Amino acid sequence: MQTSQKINQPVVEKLDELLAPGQTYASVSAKIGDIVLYPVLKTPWGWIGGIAIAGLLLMLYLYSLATLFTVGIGIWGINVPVAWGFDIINFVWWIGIGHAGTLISAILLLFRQDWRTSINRAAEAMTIFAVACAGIYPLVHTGRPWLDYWFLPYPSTLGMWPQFRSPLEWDVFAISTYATVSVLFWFVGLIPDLATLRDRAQHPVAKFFYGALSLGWRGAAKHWQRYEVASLILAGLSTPLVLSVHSIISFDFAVSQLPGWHVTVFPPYFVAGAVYCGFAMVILLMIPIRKLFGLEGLITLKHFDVMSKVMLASGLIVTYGYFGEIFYAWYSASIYEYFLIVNRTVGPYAWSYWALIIFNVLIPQLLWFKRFRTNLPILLVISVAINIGMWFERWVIIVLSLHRDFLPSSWDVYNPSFYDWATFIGSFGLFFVLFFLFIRLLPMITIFEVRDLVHKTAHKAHDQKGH
Amino acid sequence: MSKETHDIQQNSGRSYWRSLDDLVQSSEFQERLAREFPQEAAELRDPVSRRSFLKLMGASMALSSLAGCQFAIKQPQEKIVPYVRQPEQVIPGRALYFATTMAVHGYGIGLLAESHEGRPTKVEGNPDHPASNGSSDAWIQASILTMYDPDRSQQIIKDGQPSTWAEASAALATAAAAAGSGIRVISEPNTSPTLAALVASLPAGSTWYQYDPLSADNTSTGTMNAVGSTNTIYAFDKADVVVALDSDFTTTGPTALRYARDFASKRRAHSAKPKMNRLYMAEPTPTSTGTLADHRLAVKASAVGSLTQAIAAAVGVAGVSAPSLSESESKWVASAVKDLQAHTGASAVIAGETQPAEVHALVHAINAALNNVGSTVRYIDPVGTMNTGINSLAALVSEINAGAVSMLVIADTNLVYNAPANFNIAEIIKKVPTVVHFGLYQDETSELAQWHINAAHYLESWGDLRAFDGTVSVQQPLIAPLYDGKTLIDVVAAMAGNASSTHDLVKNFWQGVTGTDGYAFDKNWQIALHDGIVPNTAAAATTPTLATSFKAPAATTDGLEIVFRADPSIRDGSAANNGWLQEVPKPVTKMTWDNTAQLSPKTAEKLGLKRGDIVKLTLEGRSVDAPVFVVPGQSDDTVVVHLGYGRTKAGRVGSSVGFNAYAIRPSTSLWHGAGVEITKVGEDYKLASTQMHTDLEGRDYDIYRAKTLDELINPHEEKHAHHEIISLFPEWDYSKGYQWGMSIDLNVCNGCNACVVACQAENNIPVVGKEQVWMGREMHWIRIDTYFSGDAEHPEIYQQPVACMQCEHAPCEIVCPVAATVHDAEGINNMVYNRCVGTKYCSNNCPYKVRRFNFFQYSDMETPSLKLQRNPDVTVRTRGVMEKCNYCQQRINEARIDARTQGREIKDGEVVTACQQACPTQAIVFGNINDPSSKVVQLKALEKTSYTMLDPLNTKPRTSYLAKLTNPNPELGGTHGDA
Amino acid sequence: MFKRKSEAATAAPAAPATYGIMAEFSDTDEIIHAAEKIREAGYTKVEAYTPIPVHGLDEALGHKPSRLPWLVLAGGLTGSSGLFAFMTWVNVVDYPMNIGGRPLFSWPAFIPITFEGMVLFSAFAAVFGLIFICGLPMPYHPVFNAPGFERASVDGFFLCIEAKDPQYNAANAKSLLQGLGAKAVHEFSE
Amino acid sequence: MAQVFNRRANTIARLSIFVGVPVVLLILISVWWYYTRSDWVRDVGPAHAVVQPGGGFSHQLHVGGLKMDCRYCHNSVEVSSSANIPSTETCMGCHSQVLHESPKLEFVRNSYVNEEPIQWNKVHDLPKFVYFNHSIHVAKGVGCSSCHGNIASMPVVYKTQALYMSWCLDCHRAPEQFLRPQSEIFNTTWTPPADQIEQGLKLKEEYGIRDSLQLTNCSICHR
Repeated sequence: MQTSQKINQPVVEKLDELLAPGQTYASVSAKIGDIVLYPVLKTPWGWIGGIAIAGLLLMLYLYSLATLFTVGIGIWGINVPVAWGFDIINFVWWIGIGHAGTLISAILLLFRQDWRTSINRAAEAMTIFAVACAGIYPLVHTGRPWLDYWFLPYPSTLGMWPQFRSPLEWDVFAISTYATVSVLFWFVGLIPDLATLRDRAQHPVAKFFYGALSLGWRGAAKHWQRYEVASLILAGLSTPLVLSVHSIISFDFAVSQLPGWHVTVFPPYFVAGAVYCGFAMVILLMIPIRKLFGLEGLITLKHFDVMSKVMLASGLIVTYGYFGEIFYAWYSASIYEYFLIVNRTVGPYAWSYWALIIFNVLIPQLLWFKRFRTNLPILLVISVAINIGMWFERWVIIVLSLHRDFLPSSWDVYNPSFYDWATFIGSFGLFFVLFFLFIRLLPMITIFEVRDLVHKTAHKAHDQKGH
Repeated sequence: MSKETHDIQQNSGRSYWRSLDDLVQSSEFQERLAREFPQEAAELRDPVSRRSFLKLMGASMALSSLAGCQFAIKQPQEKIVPYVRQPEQVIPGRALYFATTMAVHGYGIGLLAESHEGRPTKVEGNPDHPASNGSSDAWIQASILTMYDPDRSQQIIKDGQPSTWAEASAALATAAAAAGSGIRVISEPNTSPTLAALVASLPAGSTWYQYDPLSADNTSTGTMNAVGSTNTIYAFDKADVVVALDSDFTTTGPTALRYARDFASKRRAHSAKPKMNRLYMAEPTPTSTGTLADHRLAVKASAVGSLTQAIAAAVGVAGVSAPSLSESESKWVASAVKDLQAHTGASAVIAGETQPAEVHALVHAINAALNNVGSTVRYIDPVGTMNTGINSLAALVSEINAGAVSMLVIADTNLVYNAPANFNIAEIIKKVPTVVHFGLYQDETSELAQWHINAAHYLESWGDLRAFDGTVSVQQPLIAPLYDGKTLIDVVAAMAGNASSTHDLVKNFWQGVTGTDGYAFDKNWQIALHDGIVPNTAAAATTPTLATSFKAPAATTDGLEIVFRADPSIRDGSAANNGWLQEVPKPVTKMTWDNTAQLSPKTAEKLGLKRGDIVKLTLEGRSVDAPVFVVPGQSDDTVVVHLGYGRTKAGRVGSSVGFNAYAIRPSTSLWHGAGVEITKVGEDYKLASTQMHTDLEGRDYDIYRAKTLDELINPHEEKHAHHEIISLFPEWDYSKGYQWGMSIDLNVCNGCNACVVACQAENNIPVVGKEQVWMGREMHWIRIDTYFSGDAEHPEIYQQPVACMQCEHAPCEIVCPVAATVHDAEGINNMVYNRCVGTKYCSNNCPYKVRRFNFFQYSDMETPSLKLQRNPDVTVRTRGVMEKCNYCQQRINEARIDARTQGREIKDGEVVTACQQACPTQAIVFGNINDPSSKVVQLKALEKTSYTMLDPLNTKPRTSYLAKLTNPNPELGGTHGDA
Repeated sequence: MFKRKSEAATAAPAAPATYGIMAEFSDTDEIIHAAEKIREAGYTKVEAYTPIPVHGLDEALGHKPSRLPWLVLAGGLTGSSGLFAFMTWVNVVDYPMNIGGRPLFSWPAFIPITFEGMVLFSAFAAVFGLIFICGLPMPYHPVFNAPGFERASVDGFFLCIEAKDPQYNAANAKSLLQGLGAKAVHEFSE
Repeated sequence: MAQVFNRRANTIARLSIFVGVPVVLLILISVWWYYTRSDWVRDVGPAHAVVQPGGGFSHQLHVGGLKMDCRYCHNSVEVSSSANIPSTETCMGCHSQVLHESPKLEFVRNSYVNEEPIQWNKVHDLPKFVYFNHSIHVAKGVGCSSCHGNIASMPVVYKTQALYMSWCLDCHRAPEQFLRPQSEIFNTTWTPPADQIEQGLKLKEEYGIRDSLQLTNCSICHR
């Protein structure tokens, strides 16, 4: 009795709280659940407008892919020597964005970071959709996409198998595994919330929909115990997985022998970069959503503050990588490595290298100051800058290494074509259509974990107050 | 549906060809080809717009069914169409080779043509023929494509209406009879004895003019003035010192193949005591031969005269005074002369056909003074007509103006396009009552003729030609004329009222000459056909007497000078519709699909022009717009333009490509002249050059090694200590069986492109068009990289053929996810097109960037005649697959299978790659590196010069290079001209 | 355990029998305390239903720790060893090829895929193992009949003594539960 | 609280997950398997005999009955990649005397007179990127019937092999299973002896056939 009353009365207000004061089990469940459950006709205009625009972009995406299939890969700007362009740049960029989600939900779970609770669901969703956008690129960047199934090890009448020494083949396994595990992990996390929705829903259709998805979860103590074991295991699996995925993608380059690709530091440096722009994207998504659905109570400044710190840290690792590359170029005493840096800094594409330095190294230094970390408009700008910067990083790695490699005779330039841009911009359509559907149909914050947070906060407050 | 149409749709690939014999003779098929006609000119060059969206959809489906029936539920039923009567030599699936002859500037080059079930697919040089020695060049290699060109004229036309040979021949006879002495025939130069005899049989007074816009008139006139009516033949295999005065003797003219071979033979420094000849070259713009020079002097074309005069004076030619020369020029002349005099009897001075007659006259005197005559310079009775240039055209024009011409037959020469601009030839031709045009194409000139008679390609024709040394070789057809084309012999015979076939005419003529017939003749006839040459027909040697006085050549002109030159690829423009020649990167500039106004860096700077600017060139009041291209090593104050472009009626490929330099080429300055004005009218012209960067960036040792002969003989210590690179993995065992390898001698490669086009013909390499080349998507499996080293004014110019290196540690293979490129047991890096998915990863990881990708459906799968040309032993690649050189795998397999069915080993030299076979200087050697006796092993063993490209990467290439060597004159020091 | 539930689910009895008695508590401490007491009172067939995982509750109810980790380990081993063996077989036995001069058995190149296989199969084992062990999916369950049970997924902490319990007696159970501070106690049928 | 689902839902849910999903997968896989390997899709077997123009030509009659040697018509099989389809002339070689008025042979005579080739239907049709060479196989002890079956017993020829790449590889990996002495190459009814492997290995030695690492190279068949 005592405690229950304590819970229902407001606990003492503290700065940078993870929860606005006065939250109860019921209030948070209602707050988050209602976003999904209230009637179709009451859907906010912001959401409708958003998905409409995204839908248009998706059309553009489908159009450019259709052209790609029928006319040929030549509609892109690629050539020899620059045989990879926007396709692989955007593939790596999207995959990178995905990583923040897994990191938040898995690694922070292992580290028992409470602040993950109100953002991990959306971040995981972002992961899955980003991986979808990324995964499409390697499939369509081939000259004969209708034969992509040759990447899979299946018993064919040809008696042929894939070539398991190729980093691209590693990608096939890494990305498919990553996508699968992310979806499973996400679904497991959803089960108790779906049950909540089932129990709160009024409309029979909603009840049926969420009821079926929740598999009949009823919160039995034994289930909870198994459930927590499973989540821990999945977190334990996802953590090395997420590290391996971007490492393997970095192998696409590191395993080759091109100056600027053949770099041993790539795996950690790619992973850090992925986290870097992943968090930027989370912030980018959270700031408007928080406004749109009035979630200030659940996603507080504290969240943004902590995420900014993570960005700053990973940003510094990336910066270290940039200086590392310059150092190797000098230390290797290889004319090719040396020329690579010269070409990056003063070559025809120098502007992109310096853009990378500005967006990825200089601007994020603002995050040292709390007043920028907690100033959402500025944080929004910084996040955009970081996403652009990380895109330029992939551009620099891929295009600047390819366009001037060993034989000066084969040096050439790369100009992205209309279809390069259309496919890239279109992929945002796919991403946001999925994301808008997600926030309308599924709880974008893990309800049961927030309830748990309410409980913890209450008890902390209680312990501090009492006796 | 006609059978042929049916065949073409039902059958693709090899089974289809079996029906060829029937196809080519059937009129329906010819109509089908005829129907291939009008389409947008740009389209053929632009594969994207070539097919409509839906058609592409279809194409990709079709191709996927090719790629292992992925989409088709079941394989479609195919037909096999065997012969009705099988010719006895023909064995389906095996190629036959026939000797024939091609005319270059009218002189015969002996060839062997490869024939698959009756369709020629490739031509090679005839080893027994003096003019080819088994080599060929890009022009010869590409001639096969011209034969299958769907844009060729396919019927006889009278006043714009289709007609027949029956009508035409009748009309010709009557017209000729009516014209009587008013008959004039103007043709490209032609040395056919049969034709000459036939022309002689025309009514008295009728004359045969020969006109060639690139004619060597100057040479013959100069020779005439100096030593009388004779032909000059150089023996460069005996010359230790060669002075070339604006003479690109290794790539131009009917003697080029022979001269290249002879010259190269003196340039190989493989022996323990290496010796090399020394080449002094003075020329206005870098040529293939110029890149071989030890001392290359870039001078204005008009300055070459003074140089010659100076040499003449120095070697003591009577009555020649030394002109005043610039410091660098006199230095060059002095040391050249010293060298020449040190090698009297073993030196040669040669002048280019572009230099005025006076220069040639002096050259004869110089050679005489150095008593090279008889050793390195030989004189023979004249072969062919002396006068085949501007003079003969001028004569014809004056005759027409005088109204003496009532019937004009214009044969194989496109006067309206290539006559000097000031002749206004079109108007003149209109004055002739009866004009008959005879040629492969309906071109600019045919429009003016009442009659157009479509010519047969040389591979479709009987005939006979004489080589530069007079040797006669018979031209025998490889295939019945695809479009019922006629030969010039037919036309002239018809005019003479002689209706017998070309074959009979030629055969009868020689029966007459030899005075034999029946078995005796037939036997020799068969031998001549088989060997490709008629024995003992070489012209007799003469010992002419040298003139006593010589005119001094004109002095160097001041100011900007315009220089007209034949285009290195499409020459006079007659082959402008040949995609292979349009797309092959020109030596030095690497330009494709365009000609340019070439300027030296200094001059460009002076005029404030840069690459890609568009300028208006005005000469004698006529002007053209041309894009600027800056060429290091070109003489200052010189603008070089190449002839052969700007055709208006060449066909879908060649029309409206480049600008027409003939339009400003006056008869007064055919090759170079002063008074050209140049004004900028635009900029940013799209120049499709295949090489953007020509500086080695200090990577010489890894990429292109050059040393002097002296450094080779007594090497000072190597600044790049060669350290052994170890591999973490155990090495694969290549010690057994055939292990193929290649050695390329950079020292004799002049970048003539013969290998590039030969490879294109052998391996069904598609033409992609200017737009795609501009995007960096050219498809050539072997390319010639050009580098400039030293200062931009007097650079050394390096030419380096690069094809797949067949690395033993192939970086491309490990990164392919589907094992589409793997190594075979003989050390070749296989590229399996039908397995390729097209990730392009292999290309990214290839340090040599020799892989080529089909970004679109580049190979034309639709035009029937083009399909006929394809090599049936090589897969025609589809959209989306990678491709690259595979050491002519098909030739290796054929040799291996033959050897194994006969239970023997492959002999060294039995497998010859297409590039190796074509190479005029034999720079490419291929063979089994496990056979210690093979030539390639001996070359790879030359550790002082033999190296592999980028060896720090430890890719272990199977192709190695022999370093470039120069033999500079110590007096001039340095390693390049003027240094 | 699973078996019994499935019976409950599939074989529908004629008349709705009593399933058990359900008591609602308002927070974690109460329910843990209550669970301990009821166990002391000798009840065995007891289960709690809570909106959040309550630590210590399953010990209080005497649940044994899960066997899930072993399942996952098995999955992981199958995945990794299976894929590594497969790649070795393809490259060494089935179709040996000279790829860039590397040895047939170039095991370092096989590691990434081996690892991914391990993760994939472990994850499958974890998720489907969880669903299986929990006897899900079970959209119908008698406890949903309990009045106010919809709050079990929001803010209600429920404790249920099942009728199968040998010493089950509605009256005693009810008084016991109310004594433990339950807000509401209801008997409910299957 | 009211139940959202009735009791039967449990069964349905479990069935669909633990039975439905596997069954669907199984069906899909077996459909694919049938599609890629069935005789139907590859036209293998008597059911898919390919009728030729004129309808009448019978290998059974010519080879089985008249005991004609394969090489009489397919005369380049020992020297060329292509075994050669006989020209009309070859047919007329006999049929200008034999059955020279038979209406069934009208189309042959027409072809001969009108110079119109007969369009036979292809039975064994390899993709265009496969470069099979008859001469080397015949020279190294691979008999006709190993790939073409017992032609002598076929009134109308049909495929006895599906000609998968993996099928080619079977022999290129272990030729000894199929090799036969030179005398038996054109014997359409040849059956392997009991000790085929032993014999085969001897022949492999004798013919000097290379090992599988060479014979399974891509470049052996693809260019």
